[in-house]
Amino acid sequence: MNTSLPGQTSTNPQPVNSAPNTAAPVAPVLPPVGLEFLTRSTLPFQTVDYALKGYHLDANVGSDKVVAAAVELNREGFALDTITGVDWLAQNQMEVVYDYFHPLTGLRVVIRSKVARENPEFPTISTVYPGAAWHEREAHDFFGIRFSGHPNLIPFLLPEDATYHPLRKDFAP
Amino acid sequence: MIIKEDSVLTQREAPSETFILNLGPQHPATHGVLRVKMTMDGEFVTRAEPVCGYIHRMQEKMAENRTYAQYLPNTSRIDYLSAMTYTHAFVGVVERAAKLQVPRRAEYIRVITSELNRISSHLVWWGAFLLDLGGFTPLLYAFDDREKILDLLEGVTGARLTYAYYRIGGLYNDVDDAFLNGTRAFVAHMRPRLKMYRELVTENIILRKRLVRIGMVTDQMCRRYGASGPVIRGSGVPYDVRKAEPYSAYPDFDFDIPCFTEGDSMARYLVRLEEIAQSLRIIEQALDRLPSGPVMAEKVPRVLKLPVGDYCYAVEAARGRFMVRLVSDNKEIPYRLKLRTPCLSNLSLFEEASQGMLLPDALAFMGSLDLVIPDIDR
Amino acid sequence: MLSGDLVYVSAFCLAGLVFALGPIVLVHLISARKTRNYANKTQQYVECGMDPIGDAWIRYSAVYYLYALVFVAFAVDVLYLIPVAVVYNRIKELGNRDFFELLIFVGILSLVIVYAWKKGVFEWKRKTNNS
Amino acid sequence: MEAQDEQLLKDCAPFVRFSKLDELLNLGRANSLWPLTFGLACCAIEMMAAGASRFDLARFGAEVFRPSPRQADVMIVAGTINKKMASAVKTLYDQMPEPKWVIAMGNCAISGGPFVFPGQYAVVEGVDKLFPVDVFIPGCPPRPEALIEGILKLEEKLTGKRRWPVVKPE
Repeated sequence: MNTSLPGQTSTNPQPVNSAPNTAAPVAPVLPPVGLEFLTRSTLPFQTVDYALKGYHLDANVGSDKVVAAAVELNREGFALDTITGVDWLAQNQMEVVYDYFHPLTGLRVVIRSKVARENPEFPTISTVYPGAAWHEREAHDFFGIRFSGHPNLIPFLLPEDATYHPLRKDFAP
Repeated sequence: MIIKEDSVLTQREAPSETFILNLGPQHPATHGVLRVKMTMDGEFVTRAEPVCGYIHRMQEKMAENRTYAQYLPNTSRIDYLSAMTYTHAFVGVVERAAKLQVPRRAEYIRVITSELNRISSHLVWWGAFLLDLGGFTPLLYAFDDREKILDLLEGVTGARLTYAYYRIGGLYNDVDDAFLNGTRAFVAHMRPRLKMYRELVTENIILRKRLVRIGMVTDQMCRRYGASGPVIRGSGVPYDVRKAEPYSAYPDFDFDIPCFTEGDSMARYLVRLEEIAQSLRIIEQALDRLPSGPVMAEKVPRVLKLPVGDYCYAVEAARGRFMVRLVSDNKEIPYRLKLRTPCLSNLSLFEEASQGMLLPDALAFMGSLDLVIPDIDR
Repeated sequence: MLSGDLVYVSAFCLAGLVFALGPIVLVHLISARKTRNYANKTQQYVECGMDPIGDAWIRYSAVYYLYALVFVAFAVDVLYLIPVAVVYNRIKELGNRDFFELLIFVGILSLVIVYAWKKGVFEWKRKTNNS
Repeated sequence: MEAQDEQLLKDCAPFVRFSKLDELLNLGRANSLWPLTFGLACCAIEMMAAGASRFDLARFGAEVFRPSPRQADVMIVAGTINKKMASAVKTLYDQMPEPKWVIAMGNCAISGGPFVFPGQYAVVEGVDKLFPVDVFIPGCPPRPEALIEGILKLEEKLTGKRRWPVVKPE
């Protein structure tokens, strides 16, 4: 039942309902464990000072390469943390930040991408990470970012008939 | 009586139609205002689609017109059962961005109060979960113990549930001896109680019949949905933010991550009960090695302006990984504050995992996910 | 003698009638006529706050009816046990014969459980072909 | 005849008392208020704590929490009312049989509480915007003792007098 994840081999199967005292490998701050996937990766990663920023790797990709990044990180065994929309009104840009964490090595990776602010459009990654569906619906609720290919892009937290996007900087109730 | 052409008279095996059951916002088992639209075929769930947003309180919108100090009380109202850990994340991200050095004693007290809060949260879950399964008396036992924790925390923070005890740079006030002795007495009192809970409830055959092999969640499903906390630890992956991304004073303590590989509701149940024992261990170690000294950083700027950029801070809340992503543009209010809450990801795997389940099993499965609905809606 | 018994029986029927209809009349006299409502949803039968989706008149699977039949069987069973309970152990010379008769009666009736078990009522087996 | 009647009334005064039937009913209702489990947010946990072992609501007859509005007397609105939830709250209020009362527990139920700020788009500022409220319990969340005081206030509203001592801060 316990399929081993790519990257690290996971713990051996335990008998039913006993409490094995296996602790997760403590990820030292620098250099973090599990960086070997960098050699295989095609994404423009820069290492970031974890003590200041809170994540290890950061990559800035175009909006079309977001799904490719998701596919690669899914292959490497990463889990999707969250999808954050940021409305840069001054630069007239809409940014989406994809956070990933690795359940076995504790590595933290951030993929960010920017598009024009008028009608922002991103390809959905819910085909790769089904958990992303809700995060994308929420980003659509708050910022009006359309995720093409999303199964049901209806309001998630706002009422069903909501057409306003409250977290945009120019939102007036 | 109009006989439809595919009526039972003409057909050998009449298919029963599916109907949509609204496990609506008002339901005793949802412990809040979660609505699940369940397409049912008889007693079996063919598709369960959670509908959220009934308690959406604009936490992230409020962050954009509150200074850092003003936003503190909000953090304990996102997941009010583990309010300390949520305040810890928000305060941590601000300290990380402002490069503030929190004194050692404050970090230790933060660990003690966070672990006490984790135990009180697991006790509420344990009482409410068994209430869902039909057992009425465990709730009274659990709340009786929980009141002891609330007395301790109330003595120091002044609040029972929504403490805004941590401040940017340290703590609101120092703990007194009553708190320290009371905590030691509580740890001594809680251990035999845990043994009693195991005999009274965990070894009960009815509970095992309701939970073992019910609500199977594989580690791959946990990873693809981003589930964390007891959900992923019940499926064989020992992921705990206190070990994976060590923060505050956790590296100083020696504790284990309870992890079971079955991935059923029983595994998640046992992980949480085992976690209470581990939290007691951490509290004991922290009490023994509590350093003296100040509890507040020396120079905390009155008006805090954080350097431009985005910062993250993740903590292990009672329900899983809670991460705060702060985007700052060097003003006194944050430009954008994203709250990554564990319950949203834990619930997102409910739709796929509950297909083909019996309705009572789906409710037991939802109870084992330990959801706090304002945590999902924020 | 006959009239004595008649009075006795009619008194019993009257008491039963009063016992049944009494609360209905009393409630009608005392309780309020209508309830305040702000979304005129008083008549809605679903109590979760949301309007029901779809129609309730659909074809349920047969397992529900079988479950109800098992209940009805045991309801009737209890009906016959009440008079037995009244005169149980009254007639000394019968010894414990009445106990065994009771046992046989309940035993035969519990065959319903065996039948239901075999037909898979308790496993809620789905008979639909779109399972 | 009158003198004898007065004398008779005076003799059995300690045992016989005449009052309206309503007062008798209200006395019964006041001491067995069945709350509707309507926990929305943080106040719900304090409501559960009030119903649990230490702050026992059973002492006041109010520990039977009914999930269905049909069997509830009082609706304790414990938490924030959201605009998406407002229609559901009104529906539940309609489905409660008369006589029914509403206790607004916590600042959110009284006036939207901490979630009222310029540009807020989702919170109904106070339950009394939806239907009349009988007792307001301030606090965020109010302590279980405050909820018990609120229930006693409601009992006082029903029967007109207060059976329990009023706690005076010393």
